Amino acid sequence: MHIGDTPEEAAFRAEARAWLEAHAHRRDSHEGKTADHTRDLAGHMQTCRDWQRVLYDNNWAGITWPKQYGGRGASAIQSAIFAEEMSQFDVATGAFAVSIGMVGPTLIAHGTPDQQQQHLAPILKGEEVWCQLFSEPGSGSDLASLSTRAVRDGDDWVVNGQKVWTSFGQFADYAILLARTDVDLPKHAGITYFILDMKSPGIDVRPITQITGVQHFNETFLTDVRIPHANIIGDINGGWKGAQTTLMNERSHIGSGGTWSVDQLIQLAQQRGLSNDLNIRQGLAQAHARAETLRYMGFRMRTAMSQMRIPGPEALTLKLAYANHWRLTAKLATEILGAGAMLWADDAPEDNQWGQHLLSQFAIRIGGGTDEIQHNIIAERGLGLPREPQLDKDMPWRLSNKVG
Amino acid sequence: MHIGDTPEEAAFRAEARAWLEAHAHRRDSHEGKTADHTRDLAGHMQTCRDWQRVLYDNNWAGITWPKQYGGRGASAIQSAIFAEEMSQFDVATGAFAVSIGMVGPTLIAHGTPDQQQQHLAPILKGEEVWCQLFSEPGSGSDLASLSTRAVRDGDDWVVNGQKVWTSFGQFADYAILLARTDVDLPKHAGITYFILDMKSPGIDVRPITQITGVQHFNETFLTDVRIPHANIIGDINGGWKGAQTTLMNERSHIGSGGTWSVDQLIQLAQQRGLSNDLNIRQGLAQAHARAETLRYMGFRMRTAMSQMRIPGPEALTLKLAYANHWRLTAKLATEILGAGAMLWADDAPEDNQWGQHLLSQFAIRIGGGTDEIQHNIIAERGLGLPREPQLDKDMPWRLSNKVG
Amino acid sequence: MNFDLSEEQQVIKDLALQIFEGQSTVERVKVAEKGDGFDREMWQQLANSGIQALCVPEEFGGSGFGGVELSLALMGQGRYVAPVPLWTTGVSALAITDFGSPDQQRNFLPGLASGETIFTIALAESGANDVMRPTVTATVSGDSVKLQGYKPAVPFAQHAHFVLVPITFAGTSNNDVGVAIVDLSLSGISKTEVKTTNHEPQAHLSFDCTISVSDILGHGSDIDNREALRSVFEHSLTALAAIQVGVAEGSLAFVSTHLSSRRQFGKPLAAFQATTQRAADGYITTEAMRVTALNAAWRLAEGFDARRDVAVAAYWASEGAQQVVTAAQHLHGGIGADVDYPVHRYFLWGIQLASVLGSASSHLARLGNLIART
Amino acid sequence: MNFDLSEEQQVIKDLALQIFEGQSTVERVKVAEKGDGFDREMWQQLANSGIQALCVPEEFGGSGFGGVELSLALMGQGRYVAPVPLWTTGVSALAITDFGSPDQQRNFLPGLASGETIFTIALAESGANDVMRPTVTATVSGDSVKLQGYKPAVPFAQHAHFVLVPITFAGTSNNDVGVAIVDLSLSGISKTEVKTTNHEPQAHLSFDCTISVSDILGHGSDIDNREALRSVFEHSLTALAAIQVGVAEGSLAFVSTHLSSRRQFGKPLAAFQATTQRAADGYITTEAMRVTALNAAWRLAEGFDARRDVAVAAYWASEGAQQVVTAAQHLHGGIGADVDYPVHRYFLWGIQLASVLGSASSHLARLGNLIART
Repeated sequence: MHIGDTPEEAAFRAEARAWLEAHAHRRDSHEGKTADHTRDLAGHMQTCRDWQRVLYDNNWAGITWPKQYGGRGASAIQSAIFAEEMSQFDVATGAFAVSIGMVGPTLIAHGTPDQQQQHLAPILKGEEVWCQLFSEPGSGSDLASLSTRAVRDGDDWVVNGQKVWTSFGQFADYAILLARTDVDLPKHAGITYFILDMKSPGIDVRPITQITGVQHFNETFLTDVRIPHANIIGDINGGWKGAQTTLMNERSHIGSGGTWSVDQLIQLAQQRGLSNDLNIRQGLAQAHARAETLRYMGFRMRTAMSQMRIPGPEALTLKLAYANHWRLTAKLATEILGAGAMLWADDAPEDNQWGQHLLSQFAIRIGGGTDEIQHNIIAERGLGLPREPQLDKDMPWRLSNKVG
Repeated sequence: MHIGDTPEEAAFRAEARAWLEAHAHRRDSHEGKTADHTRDLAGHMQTCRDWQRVLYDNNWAGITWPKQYGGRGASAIQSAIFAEEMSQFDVATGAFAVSIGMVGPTLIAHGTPDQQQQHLAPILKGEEVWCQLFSEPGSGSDLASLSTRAVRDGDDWVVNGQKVWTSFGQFADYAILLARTDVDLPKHAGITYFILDMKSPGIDVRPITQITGVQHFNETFLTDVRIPHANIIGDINGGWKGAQTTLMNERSHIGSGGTWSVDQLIQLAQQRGLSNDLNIRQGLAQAHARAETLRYMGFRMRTAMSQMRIPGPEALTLKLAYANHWRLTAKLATEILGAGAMLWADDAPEDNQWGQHLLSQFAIRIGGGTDEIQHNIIAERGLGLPREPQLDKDMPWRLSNKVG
Repeated sequence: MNFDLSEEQQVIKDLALQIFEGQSTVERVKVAEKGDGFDREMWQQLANSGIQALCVPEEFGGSGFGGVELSLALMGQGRYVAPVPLWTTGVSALAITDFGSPDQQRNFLPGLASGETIFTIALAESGANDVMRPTVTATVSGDSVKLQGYKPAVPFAQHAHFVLVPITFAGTSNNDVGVAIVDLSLSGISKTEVKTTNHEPQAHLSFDCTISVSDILGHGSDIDNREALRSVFEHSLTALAAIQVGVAEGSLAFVSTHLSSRRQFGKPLAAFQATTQRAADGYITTEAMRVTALNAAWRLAEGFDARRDVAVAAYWASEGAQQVVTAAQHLHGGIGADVDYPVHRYFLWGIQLASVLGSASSHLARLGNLIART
Repeated sequence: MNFDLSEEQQVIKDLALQIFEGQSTVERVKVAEKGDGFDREMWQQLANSGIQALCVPEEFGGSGFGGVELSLALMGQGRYVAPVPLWTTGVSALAITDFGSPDQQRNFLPGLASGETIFTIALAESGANDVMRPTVTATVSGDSVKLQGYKPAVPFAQHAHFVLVPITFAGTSNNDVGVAIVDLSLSGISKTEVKTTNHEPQAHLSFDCTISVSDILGHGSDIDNREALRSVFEHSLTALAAIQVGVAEGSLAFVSTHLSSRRQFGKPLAAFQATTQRAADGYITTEAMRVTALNAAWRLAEGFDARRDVAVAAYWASEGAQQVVTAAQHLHGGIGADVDYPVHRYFLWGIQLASVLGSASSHLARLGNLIART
C-alpha cells in the first residue's frame, strides 16, 4: 500500500509537467477557454485534433496502449498522472474520448490486424475522430434490444435504422456501430459490431439542441448505408462481446473525468465572501470529502488496472459516486452564486461553467448506463444478490418486444 | 379554507382541556411516566384500562364512533383536537390502539349486531383489550399470502398456524384473526376474518424481546384452536374486505401519532447550550419544517375524513413523511445528546426517551405497510402509474407460493 | 378547521388551470422563448378572465380576493410554465392594497386589475441576499428622494412599467427600510437585459435617479415601512412557492406519462421499482410543498404572523422543488436532454425559481433564529 | 501508487477475520452481552495470534507493524461485532510507541503486546465534545500532578488497567494540553458502570486523584504534548472508522442473505428494486468508508499531516455507517426488531460508534476550517 506517488511516479509526473509547461498554457482557476466546447463546437473539434497531434508527436498519445500499436505502453497509473497534470492546462481532448478511450481498446482487443493497421495510428495522430452509434430511441438502458438492421448483400452489409445520442457525430470520420444481423436469435446473440465510414452515402446526422444549449449530441438516420464485410469487428452476430469492451471503457472513462476541482469552488466562495458562512462551508467540506473519496476510489481502480485485474463493482461505484458528486457540487455552486446562478451564456458569472455543470449532470448520470442500472449491477456483483430475471433474455429478438 | 380552530372548534378544545385538567396531570417536557410503556408493561396495561374507563364514564371514549354504538358521534377533527390536548397529559392509551382504532371501526362497518352488542361497549369501557393476529413469519408485506388454516368442524372452526408481531398479545382478551379457509381460491379470496377469544385453549403467546428491550410484540402459536362460527366477521372467504378496513385505520393511526414535539427537542438543545450551534439549529429548523408539514397533511386528511371522503394517497404520504420525520428527529436528538446518546435504560438521559425513539423508528417504518409498499401505492394512486403485476394474484393459493 | 378550498376558490383554481392549459401550450412557450420571453396574448386572455384582478379590491376594478386565490392561479401558471409576469404583478397589487396610500391605490390598482400595468419586484441582491437589508439607498431631501444602487436579475424588468424596490433610508439612525414604487421609464435608471437559465426575461437595474416622496409605498399613510417591506418579501416568497408547486406537479405529470409509455427490457419503465419509488418520493415532496405553500398564503391573507410559515414554505419550495424537478429530468433519461421535449423546461424553472427564492439553508437559518435562538 | 494490501497485510487481515469469525459467534456475543460485556477467551485467542502485538515494536515483544495493520484487524472486529477492547488497546500502544518515554515504553508495551494489560481511552466529554480542549485539569506541583474532572462513557473502563486521559494543564498561559496515563486502581478515581445501547461495558469516571509527572505521556522526552494528544485523537477516530467499515460490511452481508432468501409476492425480496437499490447504496457508502479509512490510517502511519484525511474518514464513519446500518436494519422488516436475530447488533454498533466518533457535522466543521477558512 502506497497512497500517492512513488519516487518513480513522482519523476514521471515531473517529466509530464515539464513537457506540458513547454507545450501548453496553464489555465486559470476555472475551465480554460480552449477546453470549453460550449461556444464554438467546430473550433473546439479542430483544437482537439491539433492537440492530439502534438501529443502524438511527443509520444504522449495512447499512454496505456501497447507500444506495438503506437502507444506508450505505460501503466494505468501513469496515464492517470498525465491526465491529472494535463487537466491543469488549457488544452482540449474531448473529441477523442470515444476514439482513444473506447474505439482503440476495442480494436486492440477484437480488431483484425488490418483494422488495427488502418485506424490505430490515425486515431493517435488526431486524424480520425470517431463517434459511437449504439443507443437508439427505443433502446437506451436495454441496449441489446436495438433494432437497427444490417442485411448482407454480397460483400457488403446494408444498414437501416436510427441511432441517437451520437456525440460529435456531425464531425466524425468513422463510427462504431451495433446493428442486428439475425432477428431469430435472442437479443444479445444477433448483434454485429461494424466500423462505419461516416462519409458513406445514406447517413443523415441531425444535431440535437441540448438543455445546455450545446449541440454535441445528434440523431443519426441510416438509410441503405453500405458497409464492406471487412469492417466487421469480431464475429457476425458476436458483436455483444466487443460492445462490452467498449462500454466498460466508457464507464471507467466517465468516472475518472472532471474539469473542475473543489478548490475552485472554495476560491469562488472566498471571492464572494462566503467561505465563512457556516452553511456554505459545511457544503464545501462535504464536497471535499466526496472528492477525496473519488480520488481514493480512482487510485484503487487504477491499482487493479495496472495489476491487469479487471475492475469489478468498484468501477461502477466510482461512476455513481462521481455523478452524485457532480450533482451536489453544481448545486452548491448555485448557492454560492446566489441570484447570479440564474444568468446564462455570456451574462453568467464565471464563464457560465457552473450553470453548464448543473445542467450537464444528466449526461453523467445517464451516459454509460443510468444510475439505476449501475445500482442493479452493484447489487449483483458487489453484494451477490441474484440477477434480476429478464423475461426476454432467451427468446428470439423478433418476439421479445412483445413481452411484459 | 380555514387552517386552525374555528370558534366552535376552539370551544371544543377548551372544553376538552378543562376536563383533562380536572382528571389528569399535565406531563413534563418529555414523555410522561404513565404513558411510558418501556419499563413495566403489565402496569402500563392496567393504567391504560383505568384511563379508558375514565374516558368512557365522561363520554370521551370513541369520539368519532356513532352515538348508537356508545361513541360521541363527533367529527374526525374533534377527535384530533382531543388527542392533541390529551397528548399534553400524563395518561396512557397505547393498549387500546388496536381495540379503539382498528377493531371498533371494523366491527361497526362489518360486524353483526350481536358482535357489536357484545364487544363495542366493553371496548369503550376499557374492559376488552384486543390484539391483531394478521402477520405471519412468511407473510409480511404480502399479507394475503398468509397460511394459517381454519377448517370447519360442526359449529366451530379449528385453527392452526403461527402469527407474529402481536402487539400486547400476552395481555389481550380478544383478537382479530385472519385465516385461510379455502386453499383453492386465489390468495385474497380464501381468507376469513374471525373474532378469537384469547382465553381459548391452544393459544401459546411468546413474547419477542425487541431491540428496544421491550416485549410489546409476541409470536402467537395456534394449535387446534376452536372458534365458534358466529365469530366470523363478514362472509366466509370474504375476510379481505374487513382486513382492508382494519389496515386503513391502522395506517392513518400510525401517521397521526407521536408522543414528542419539536419543541421538546429545542428545549433539550437550549438546556445543553447547543441551540446557538448553527448545525444543530439548522437541524432544529428542518425538524420544525417537517413537523409543520405533517400538521398540515394531517389537517388535510382530517378535513377529508370529516367530509366523509376516504383519504387517498394523502394518508400514505402522511405516514411516510411521519416515519421519515421520526427517523431524522431521533438522529438529531443523538447529536444533541453527544456521548450521552450511548447510554441506555436507567443510565440514559431524558428517561431514555430519545434512545427509545431512535430504536423504534423501524416499527413506524414497517408496521402498517413498509415504506416500500407505501411508495408503490403512492406511485399507483397518486401518480396514476400502472400497478405492479402480481404473478400469483389470480391463481389458487395452494399453487401461488411456488411461482417466481 | 378546513383544508378544502371554498367553492369560489375551486372555481378560480379551475379557471386558471383551464386558461394556462389552453394558452401555455408547448408551441406558444417555444415562441415566447425565441422572442422576448413574454406572451402578451396569454396575458390578455388572463386579464379577460380576471386573473390579474383577483387580489385587487372591488372598488378599483378587482374582484377583492387575496393571496390564497393568487396562489391558486400561480400554481396553474407553474403547471404549464407560462411566460407571464403574474407573481410580481399580483404581489404588487397585494402590497399596494395593504400598504399603499389612497393616491397610490387610485393610480395603480385599476391598471393592475386590468392587466394594463405591469409591475416587477427587485428582490435579488448581488451579495448576501438579505431582502430586509436593502443595498439601494434612498436619500430624502424635501419632497424628492434620490435612489442609488444596483439590483441584479429583475424579472420582466424590460417589459414592466413599475418596479417595487426595497430601499434603505440613508442617514437614519436605525437603518430604516421601506419600499419604493419606481417608474421604469424615469431617466437615471439603466437596464441591462440578460439571458437566464429558463429564458425568463430579466434585466439588471442601476438606479441613480430621483423620485418623489409620494412614490414611497404608503407615503403619507400611517404605515410601518419595515412591515411593508416584510410583507412584500413574505408575499413574494409565498407566491414563488405556489409557482413551484405547479412546476413540481407538471414535471411529475411528464414522469407518469414517460414511465407508463417508455418500455425497456420488455416492460414499461413503471414496472421497475427503481423508477417508481423515486417518482413516489417526488409526489410526497410535492404534497409537502403544496400544504405548506397554502398554509403560508392563508396565514398571510388572514393577517396572522406568518414569519415561520413563510420560511417553512420557502424551504420546501427551494429544496423540494429542486429535488422533484431534478428527479423528473433524470427519470426521462436521454430524452430529457433534448430541448424539443418539454420536460426540461420544468427542470429549468424549478432550479431558477429556487435561486429567486434563495437557498433552503438560508430559509432554515431564518427559521432557526425564530424558533430556537436563546 | 498502490492501493493493494501488501502480502503481510493480507495475511494479517485474513488472520484477524478468521479469529473473529471463529470466536465472535452469535452465541458467544450473546453470552458476553448477558455477562460483563467482555469476552476474555476471545481476547486470549487474539493475543495468542499476536493481534494485540501488531503495533508494538519488536523490542517490546510486538511485531512492529502500525496503524494500517491495526485498522485491518479492527475491520475484522467490526465485521463480527466482537466484544473486546481492541481499539483502545491498539491506539494506546501506538501512542506509547510514538510518544512514550523510555520508561513508559518498558513499563507498558510488553503487557499491551501480550494482551495482559488493557488500556482504555477517555475521549468523550460531557458538553461540547472537543477532544483538543480537555475538561480534566492537571495541576502540577513538583513531581506530583493533581487530576480533577469527569469523563463520561469510557469504554471498558471497568475492565481496563489504565486509561489515557486528555488533560489541560492548569495555570498554563496557553491552556497547554496533553495526555495522562492513569492507573485505574488509584484511589481518588470513582467509576460508575453504565448500560449502553450496544451493550458495550462503559463507566463514567470521576478523577480527584494524584499521579506522578512521570505518568504524563512522554514525560522527560522531548515531545510536543499537544501533538501527543492530537495523535491519540486522530488515531482513535481512524481506529473507530475501521471498525465501522467492518460493521457496515457485516450488516450488508446479512442484507444479502435476507433479500436472497426471504420471499414475498412469490419472489425473493431481491427481485424488488426498491430493496436492491437501497442495498446497493449501502455498498457504495461502505466503499467510501473503506477507502477513506485506509487512507487516513496510511497517512498517519507514514507520519504525514493527516488532519484533513482523518476528518474525511471520521465524517464517513459517522454519517455513512449510520446510513448503512439503518438501511440494513430496515430492509430486514419485522425480523430486524427481534433480538434473537443478529442483524440488530450491527445497527446498535453503528449508531453507538457514531456517537463515540462525534457527529458528521462536527467533522465537516473541522474540515471546513482546514480547507476554506479565510
